[in-house]
Amino acid sequence: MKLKTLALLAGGATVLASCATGPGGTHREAVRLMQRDFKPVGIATMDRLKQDEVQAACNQYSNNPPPDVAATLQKKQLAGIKWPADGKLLGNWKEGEKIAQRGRGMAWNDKPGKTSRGESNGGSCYNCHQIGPATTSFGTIGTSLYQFGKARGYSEGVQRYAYGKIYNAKAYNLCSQMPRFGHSNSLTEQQMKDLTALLMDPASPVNQ
Amino acid sequence: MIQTRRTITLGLVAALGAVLLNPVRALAAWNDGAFKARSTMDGMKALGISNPQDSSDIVIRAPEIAENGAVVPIDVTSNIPGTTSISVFIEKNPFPYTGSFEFAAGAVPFVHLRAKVGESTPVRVVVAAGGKFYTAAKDVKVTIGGCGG
Amino acid sequence: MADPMKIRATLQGDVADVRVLMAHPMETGQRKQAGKVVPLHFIQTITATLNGKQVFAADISQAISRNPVFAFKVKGAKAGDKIAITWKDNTGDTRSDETTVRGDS
Amino acid sequence: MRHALMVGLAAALAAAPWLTASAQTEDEVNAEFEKFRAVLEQDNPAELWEVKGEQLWKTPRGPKKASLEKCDLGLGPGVVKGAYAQMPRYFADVDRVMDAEARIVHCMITLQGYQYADLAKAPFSSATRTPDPVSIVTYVAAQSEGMKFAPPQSHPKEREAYALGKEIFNFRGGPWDFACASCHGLEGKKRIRTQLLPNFADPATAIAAVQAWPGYRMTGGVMHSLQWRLTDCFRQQRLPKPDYTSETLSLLMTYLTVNASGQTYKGPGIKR
Repeated sequence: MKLKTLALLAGGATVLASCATGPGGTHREAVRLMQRDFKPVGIATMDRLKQDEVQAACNQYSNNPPPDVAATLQKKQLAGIKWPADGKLLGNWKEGEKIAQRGRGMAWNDKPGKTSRGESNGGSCYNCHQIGPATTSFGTIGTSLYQFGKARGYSEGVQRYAYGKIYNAKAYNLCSQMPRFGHSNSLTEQQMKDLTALLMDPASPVNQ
Repeated sequence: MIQTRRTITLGLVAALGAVLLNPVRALAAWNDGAFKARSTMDGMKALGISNPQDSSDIVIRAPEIAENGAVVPIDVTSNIPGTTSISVFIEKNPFPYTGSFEFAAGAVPFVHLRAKVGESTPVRVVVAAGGKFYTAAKDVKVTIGGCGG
Repeated sequence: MADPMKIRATLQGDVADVRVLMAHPMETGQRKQAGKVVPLHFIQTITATLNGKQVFAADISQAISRNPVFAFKVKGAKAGDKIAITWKDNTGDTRSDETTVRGDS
Repeated sequence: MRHALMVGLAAALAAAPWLTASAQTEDEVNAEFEKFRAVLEQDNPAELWEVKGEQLWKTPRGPKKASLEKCDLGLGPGVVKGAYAQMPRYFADVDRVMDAEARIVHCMITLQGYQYADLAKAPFSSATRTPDPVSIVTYVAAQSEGMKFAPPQSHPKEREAYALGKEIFNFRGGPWDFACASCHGLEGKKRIRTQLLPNFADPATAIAAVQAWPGYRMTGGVMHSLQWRLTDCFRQQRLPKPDYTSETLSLLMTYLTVNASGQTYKGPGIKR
């Protein structure tokens, strides 16, 4: 019982430990220790432990930033999206399906833009989303994308939203759990077009 | 499926059947031919198993859906009097014949084992008892899910 | 040298429930390590005796899981009886261990 | 094979409105997993490493030819019973919080004369090799089976460790902006693919972070400890790699174990 109380006290906030430093101080100390204790492996270099302003804000506000902070940062993220120069947003949904299924890339043994097996990076989409009807082993962290285009219509505006969200989810929802695949150079422009087609091509199984 | 096997293997009874029926260590030599067989049928043939009768007195306990194909727990109990051996075939594995378990007088015809199962498959069991063969099967589905990392 | 087995034999009435864990890689000959195929390496035969008399034997393939686990039951056993188990693999390596049957707990 | 999960249920799913069908069958599948998990736990190959670990603990080894029987896991030199359930904890001799494996490695260095660099070179199990500290921590953990997790929070450094561990748990970084909490701090029964994601920040489900570790992993048939599991989390987060037995890992373990305080430890387990 006593332990439980202590755990609750400690868990309630960083109160006990950080009275000297304040919550921000605890965060800074944790980051300092991580930077001391971690070593780079291959493409996973130490700069990955340096938070950008989005990551820092989401940590600072426990993923629930005040609206004005969110709006300002989202605007900057949106402005950083590189739209395809040819103006075309839809690639090949069949390729998109493969990218959505694959979950590898960007980790210790992977290469820039390639997995350790030599494939192009995956989008890990099914890890978190329901997408095509044939795959029943989908995750539920993200919303269901089944019938994405059919439900929203196939307009260019929706295409832009889909492509933009894949490129930089934080431009639309600052502390989304979804990676910024274009912003982080995890996926190529063609791969993001293929994924957009998976969601937006009327012929894609997603929209049947 | 077993029906077709029955007709094919029928002729081999006399030649090979006797080998299996000695009570203990009947499989005096590890049966290379049976273990290298690519199908359940060929494995049975090499072991001299023929004409197995379907039997509800063989109880197979195995997961309907296995969490990890690397370790699939299988329990086999034979309620057939005079059982001397239990043989296990994982039909869709590259080499279906997985093993034979022999019981001397006193041993209860039961075995628990854990096997690698490559894909969803019937697990077929053949029991030798009183000079005859009996069989039962249970389907096991194999899943390997998880994150991409 | 092969690592020891862990054997448990517990009486339930006059039946000894024998459970054994074996430390063995059970290599299928399919697995690759650092680009090279790891050769077949698996237990082929197992025998078990009760007070020196053989009661159980098995011939197995490489499809048995790594670090094999088996259980079987011996009727007519008494507390204090000796259960001995021996395995032999395809490289000729072998290991024997024994345990004493324990009464109902 | 990877996404063959529940493929056998495809027929059922096609026949029914598939969201509801999926929810039902998912529960059934999990019930089946649970049932056979219990079968597998009954005879867990982890016991082979308990035996080996006990031998390693008691045998004089290393350049100093000493056993680990003078190693202080927090309850006094040589006391193993119950020690694992009460770690991580603060150790004055090193002035930091240490988890069980970090402490064992510390003892191997100070008492037996091993070098950290040698122990840290390949600290995790492969198909053909289980490092000694992994066997030893399996033995030590088994001596807390059936006890309640009770990592102390009385020393200021232990409370600080909890607070720092919480920050590490929530730290978002790397190219994909992931934190431990991205998967394991979510409310509601979320999944990755079909894997349920227990919320380690919630005391009701936090036990899942530390239960069944050290664990025999069916994939590959190897024995792994929490040091390995947490290190692998950072790999999946696409972050760099934490040093073996580093303070960062002990801090994170403090956060996870304190959240599980009061829950019963079932001993070394079996993992998918």
